[in-house]
Amino acid sequence: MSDLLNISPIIGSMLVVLLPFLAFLIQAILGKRSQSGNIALVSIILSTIFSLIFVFAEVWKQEPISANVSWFTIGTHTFTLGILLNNLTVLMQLIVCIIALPVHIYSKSYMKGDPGIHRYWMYLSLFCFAMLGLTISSNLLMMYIFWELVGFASYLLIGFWFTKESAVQANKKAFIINRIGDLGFLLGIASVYSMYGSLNLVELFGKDGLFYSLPASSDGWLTFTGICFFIGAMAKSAQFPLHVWLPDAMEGPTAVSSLIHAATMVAAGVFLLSTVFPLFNQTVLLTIAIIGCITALISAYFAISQTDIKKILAFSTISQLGFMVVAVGVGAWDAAMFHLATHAFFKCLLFLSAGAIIHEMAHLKEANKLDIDPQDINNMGGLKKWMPKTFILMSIASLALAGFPLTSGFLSKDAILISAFEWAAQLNGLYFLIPITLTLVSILTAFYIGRLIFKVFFGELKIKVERIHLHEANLSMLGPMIFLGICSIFLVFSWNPIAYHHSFILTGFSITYPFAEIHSLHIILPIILTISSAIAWVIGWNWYVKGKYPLNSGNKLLDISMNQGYINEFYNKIFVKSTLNLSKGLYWFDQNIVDGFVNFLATIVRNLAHFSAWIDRYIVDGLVNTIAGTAYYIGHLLRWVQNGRLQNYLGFAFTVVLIGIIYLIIK
Amino acid sequence: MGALSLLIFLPMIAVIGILLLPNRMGHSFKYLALLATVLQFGLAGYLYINFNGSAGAFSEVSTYQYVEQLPWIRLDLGSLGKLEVDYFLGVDGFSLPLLLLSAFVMLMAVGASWNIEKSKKGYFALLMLLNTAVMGIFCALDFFLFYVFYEVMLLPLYFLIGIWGGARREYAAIKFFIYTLFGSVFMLLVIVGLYFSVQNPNTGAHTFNMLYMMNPENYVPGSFFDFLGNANEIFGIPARMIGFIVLFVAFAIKIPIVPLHTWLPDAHVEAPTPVSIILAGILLKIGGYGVIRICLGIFPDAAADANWWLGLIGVVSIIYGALNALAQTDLKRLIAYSSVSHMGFVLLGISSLTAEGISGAMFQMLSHGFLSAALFFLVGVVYDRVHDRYIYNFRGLASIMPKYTAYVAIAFFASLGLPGFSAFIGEAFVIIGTFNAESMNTGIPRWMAIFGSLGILLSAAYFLWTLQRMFFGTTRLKGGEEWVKELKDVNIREQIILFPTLALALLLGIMPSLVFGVLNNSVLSLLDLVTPYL
Amino acid sequence: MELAIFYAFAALVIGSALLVVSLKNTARSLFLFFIVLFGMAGLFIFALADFVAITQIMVYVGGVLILMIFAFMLSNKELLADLQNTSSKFLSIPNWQSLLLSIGFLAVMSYGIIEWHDNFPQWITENIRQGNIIKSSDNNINQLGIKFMTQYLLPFEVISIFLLAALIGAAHLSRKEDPK
Amino acid sequence: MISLTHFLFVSACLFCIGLYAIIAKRNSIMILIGIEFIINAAILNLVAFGRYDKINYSGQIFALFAIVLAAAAVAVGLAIILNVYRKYKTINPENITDLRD
Repeated sequence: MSDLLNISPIIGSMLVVLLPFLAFLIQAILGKRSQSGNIALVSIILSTIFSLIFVFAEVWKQEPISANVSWFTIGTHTFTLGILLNNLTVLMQLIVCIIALPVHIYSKSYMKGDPGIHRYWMYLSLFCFAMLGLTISSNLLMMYIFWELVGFASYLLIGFWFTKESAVQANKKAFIINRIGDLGFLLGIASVYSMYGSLNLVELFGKDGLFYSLPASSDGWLTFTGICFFIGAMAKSAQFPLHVWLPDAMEGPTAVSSLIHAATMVAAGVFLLSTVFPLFNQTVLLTIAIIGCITALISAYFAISQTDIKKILAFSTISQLGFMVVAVGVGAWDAAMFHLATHAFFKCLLFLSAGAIIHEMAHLKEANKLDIDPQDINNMGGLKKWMPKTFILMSIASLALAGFPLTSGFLSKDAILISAFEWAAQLNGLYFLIPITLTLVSILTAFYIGRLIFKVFFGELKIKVERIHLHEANLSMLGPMIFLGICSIFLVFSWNPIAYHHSFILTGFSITYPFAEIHSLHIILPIILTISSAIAWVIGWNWYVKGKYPLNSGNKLLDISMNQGYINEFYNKIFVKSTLNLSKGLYWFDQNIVDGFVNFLATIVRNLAHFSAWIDRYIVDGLVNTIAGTAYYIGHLLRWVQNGRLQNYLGFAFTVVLIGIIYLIIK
Repeated sequence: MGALSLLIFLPMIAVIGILLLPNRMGHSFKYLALLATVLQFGLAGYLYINFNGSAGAFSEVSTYQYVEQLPWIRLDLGSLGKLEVDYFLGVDGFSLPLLLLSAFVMLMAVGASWNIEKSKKGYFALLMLLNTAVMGIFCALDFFLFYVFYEVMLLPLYFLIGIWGGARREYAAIKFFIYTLFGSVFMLLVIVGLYFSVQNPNTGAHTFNMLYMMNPENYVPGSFFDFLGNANEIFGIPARMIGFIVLFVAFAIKIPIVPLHTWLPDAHVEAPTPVSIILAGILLKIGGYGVIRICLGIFPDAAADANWWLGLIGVVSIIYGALNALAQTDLKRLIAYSSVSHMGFVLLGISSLTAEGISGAMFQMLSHGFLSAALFFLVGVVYDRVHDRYIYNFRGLASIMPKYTAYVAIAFFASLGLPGFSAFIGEAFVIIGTFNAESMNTGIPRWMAIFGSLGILLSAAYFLWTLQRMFFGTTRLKGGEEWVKELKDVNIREQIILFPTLALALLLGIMPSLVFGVLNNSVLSLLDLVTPYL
Repeated sequence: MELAIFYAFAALVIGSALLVVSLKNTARSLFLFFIVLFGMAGLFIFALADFVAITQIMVYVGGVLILMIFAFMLSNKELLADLQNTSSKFLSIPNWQSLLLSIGFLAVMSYGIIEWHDNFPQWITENIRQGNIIKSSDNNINQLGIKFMTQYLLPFEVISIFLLAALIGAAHLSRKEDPK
Repeated sequence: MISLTHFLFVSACLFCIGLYAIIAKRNSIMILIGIEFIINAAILNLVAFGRYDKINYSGQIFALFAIVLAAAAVAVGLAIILNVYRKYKTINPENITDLRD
């Protein structure tokens, strides 16, 4: 037993990564024979245990550990595979494990009876493998590999119901947009490699790393590199211009949405930014902050009027990711990681609750043979009556999302907001736009999540059916939700419900901010936020529960919000259509100009050949043929004379004689 | 008889066997061909295992292994000196992986030819003849010998496309033939020019030995292709640059580069599946191999001057090919254009003249060899069943052919550079190497890497689009119920061919050192040859 | 008067000869040929060759012609039918090439005769001057007999043997084949 | 005294008729007759010229020879014709083309 417990963190973390991979392989080989998902479940349980006991407990707040093996050598450079265990990576790994475990349990009953269930478990294990591998990669190349594998797993899971056209469109979109980010990441890697000659994170950013010892090359390329990595993070974390895939990705199973598109994968972008944080110079950081701010604002705005329950949550995810990105941008990447951790729990819970609701609505739809969208919140209402536990859990999560005191969200959101204000105070002027916008977004967040809760749980059920048998989700679904609900409370992260500084995550990172602390903000801001959130809820209550809805449906602003700012349409028109047209045009060019030129040459040559063949046949050969023909006809004529008839011979003889005589006479 | 000779002429034994056997024993031909290719693959594997990539100069015989050198043609030309042609074989880190690839792809091609019905005798005999020629190209170190194999290769391909091909086979075969011949005819001129410029330092006779051609000291001072201080010009272009360009064009047609690529879609589309596999899997690699071995090896100075243009052509090929692939409705044509795009990476990587770039290019060639072969085979699977391969005629194949869809998806994702598969390593290192070129001052700007990486994005677009359009969604086929009956999932034979191919792509992606281990020293020695001229 | 009779004979000869060659029926031709030969005999007489004329009648009319007619009539029926050639046309269509040739020859000969125009060779003018020409009062038969038995004895004998050989040959040729 | 020219002219006519018969007629008998015409034409010339040779009488003597020879020729010719007929069942020389190459 003591031997077993003596697993080193490195081996432990390897096991954490490899167990899901093993599960993936076994399930891939077994195929349809493994439908229970027990293999995946066991592997993720073991991973979680290992991650918690042998990795997190060993490494947290300790010196970073890393181990590398050489992978291959190109030229004089050796590329390695390796594991890097520091506060950041082990925290991330643990979060992934702890979120993945309840989702696995939840999926067991949520996905029960699906004909493609064996694929589901396979993909899920693949995702866990990739995501866990991503967290502990010691070099950028390896991280990139897992980064893309995560995207691939997400592609598979979004398109899980591959016969559904919208799902297939969505997964294609998700993968291609992620590809843009991947390119950024790849170019960033190439840039780092060409500047520092190494991709190892320890060698680059560790103590006395290359990054600090080598003089930075040109500032321009440094900015370029930073932007490249940020583009990578933008795509994964659904930041503003590249956020469009995430709402569509909700086509996947809800459990998947909760794990991948709310808690873990989308956070990978923030994780990447935190990992390569030293690389960012002021320009890049400002860009990051601005983009994050825009993202937070517009997605909160879009969330307000969505009717699909999952889309609301998706936009709220984007918005919260915007918060995290702003945190990175202002230099408080520890706050970003903190928010990442808290957000992972409550957002996962929100999705799982939404999944439970959708599950019931779908049952209702099937039982009564209705033609409704089970995800549309306009069809719901008053569910509190049937699903009280879900209501409570979802409310906790919503409060956490809104940043209500005593929740985990309060702590992390405060950390970001206050850091942002402090940062802006340092720089003054227009920089204040960012924290103020974030405050506004917080209030909007409270409003739209309030809208969701009110529309779903309060009032009356909007669809009229005779027999309503809605009931609480079963235990294997409810259990994970309860677990996540507990995790959404402040106690899990900090003993102090008000001051975020005491949370163990922030103390673990203990980075020094480039800006001064402003104490008064720590008191004023939470109060303002809480009060304004409460006001927002009161308004929401009046509008959605009391039915005093003041706006009519033709409102322009609402329309834009409904249609997600027409960004998809814009992209479709500008990028997709133009690329397709360009490709069609180029194909035309290829067929008619390039190949046409070749064929034209061929035609010219052929015509020349025909011409010369004509000359050959009728002029050169014609001459020969004429001579030959003449000889032939003469020969033929002479041959005709020799026809065996004596009289003819005689006649010819006399003719010749006659001609001879005439000749003599004439002569 | 050395191992390489055995490798080259093993298929010839099969050819003789096939030709001697009477037609009524038609079933035995494929077994004979299979036997030859299996032995060949085994032999190639044996060579690979026993290879140790010793570091040495690119132009030294000692760098090469399994060397066989026999005098072949010795002709006293009087005042013109002596004609010296050797039967000179040898492999280094560049040719050995390609030999292994060729042996494997040939094995695949024989497997894919299992159901050929039309005049089997000729078919298998030509296939084996092609096999010999291809192996010879990768082994030859004498330029004359190289040229002989290069031309011998054309003949069986012409007939294989022209006789066993699709509807427009004659057009495609002739186009392919003339394109390649166009390049190789001019190559012959350069070969002759080189012959008169290079002397064997031991005998003083002119020689076709490639290794001597790589060494500046062996050039006759004042000769046409003289290495240093060469003032010869044609139309104001230096003679060595002319030589480089001509050789490059000859190989670039094979790669193919963008303005000279139009033979490829036609040839690939019209060729029967096994020949498409060979075309994509091996033939295109000959172009890349030729550029590395001959253009860079013999004309390093010109290559160092011209690499900006090479890189540009590579980038144009990548993007142009990818955009064209996006516009295709014929699955086979789509893959053909994707080949153009993927081979553009090879050129870009080579032009970067960095260790990463050239290694990446080589890796990309190998990876593309496996993957494009697998892709063409997969197209062949569906074409065999319903004789249609228009993307719009299929929808939702995943529901009726799940295994096939899985194979296609894996092949597609492997081709679009999913990490874990070989294409990723190739493409990533081409991009990294190209990006790094500016740090190495090889004259390739970084924007080429950035634009080149767009190809990766576009490849995702067209592959995913095809996947979505053909395989996902609800099943709707042009042929209706009849097609549903015809479209059986992949059978055992097809799986036996597909599985190892994709497994190899995966293996290479996970353990690139399998290739880089033998390749690395050769890349470094090549760079040693080129860098002095940068 | 003498000339008129000569021309009458000449016309008879030529006219009958033309008929001979243009008639379809061979039997009729043969009888017309008989007239030609008689006419020729007459013309011989005008050339003061009475013995030749008599021989002509005896040998030709009495021998050759009878031989011809009898030979055919006595051989077989098919040949006879073939010879009678019951064509509806009375005259055979002239073969234009041969006609042309014949007319050509006639023209050439006529031209020659006109050109010649009694430019007698030297031996004739010599004989005329010396009076060594045959006169109508001469006894030709007597002279011929003497000449045959003296000056031309050898040719006479040769021709006799030749005639004998020819007759035997003819008899041999026309005999029936052996049935075996 | 009839002048020599007249005889020659009649003889020429007869010769031409004979020639025509030889070439044009599709009947062996008629060819034989044609030959006789030509021989007769020759004999006429002989006797006509023979008038001016009283010393040798060569004209008339050769005319007699010619007549005899003609008779012999006719006999042999007829025999040949009969044999030809036996062999070819025709006496039309058009159909007897064994000499053809």
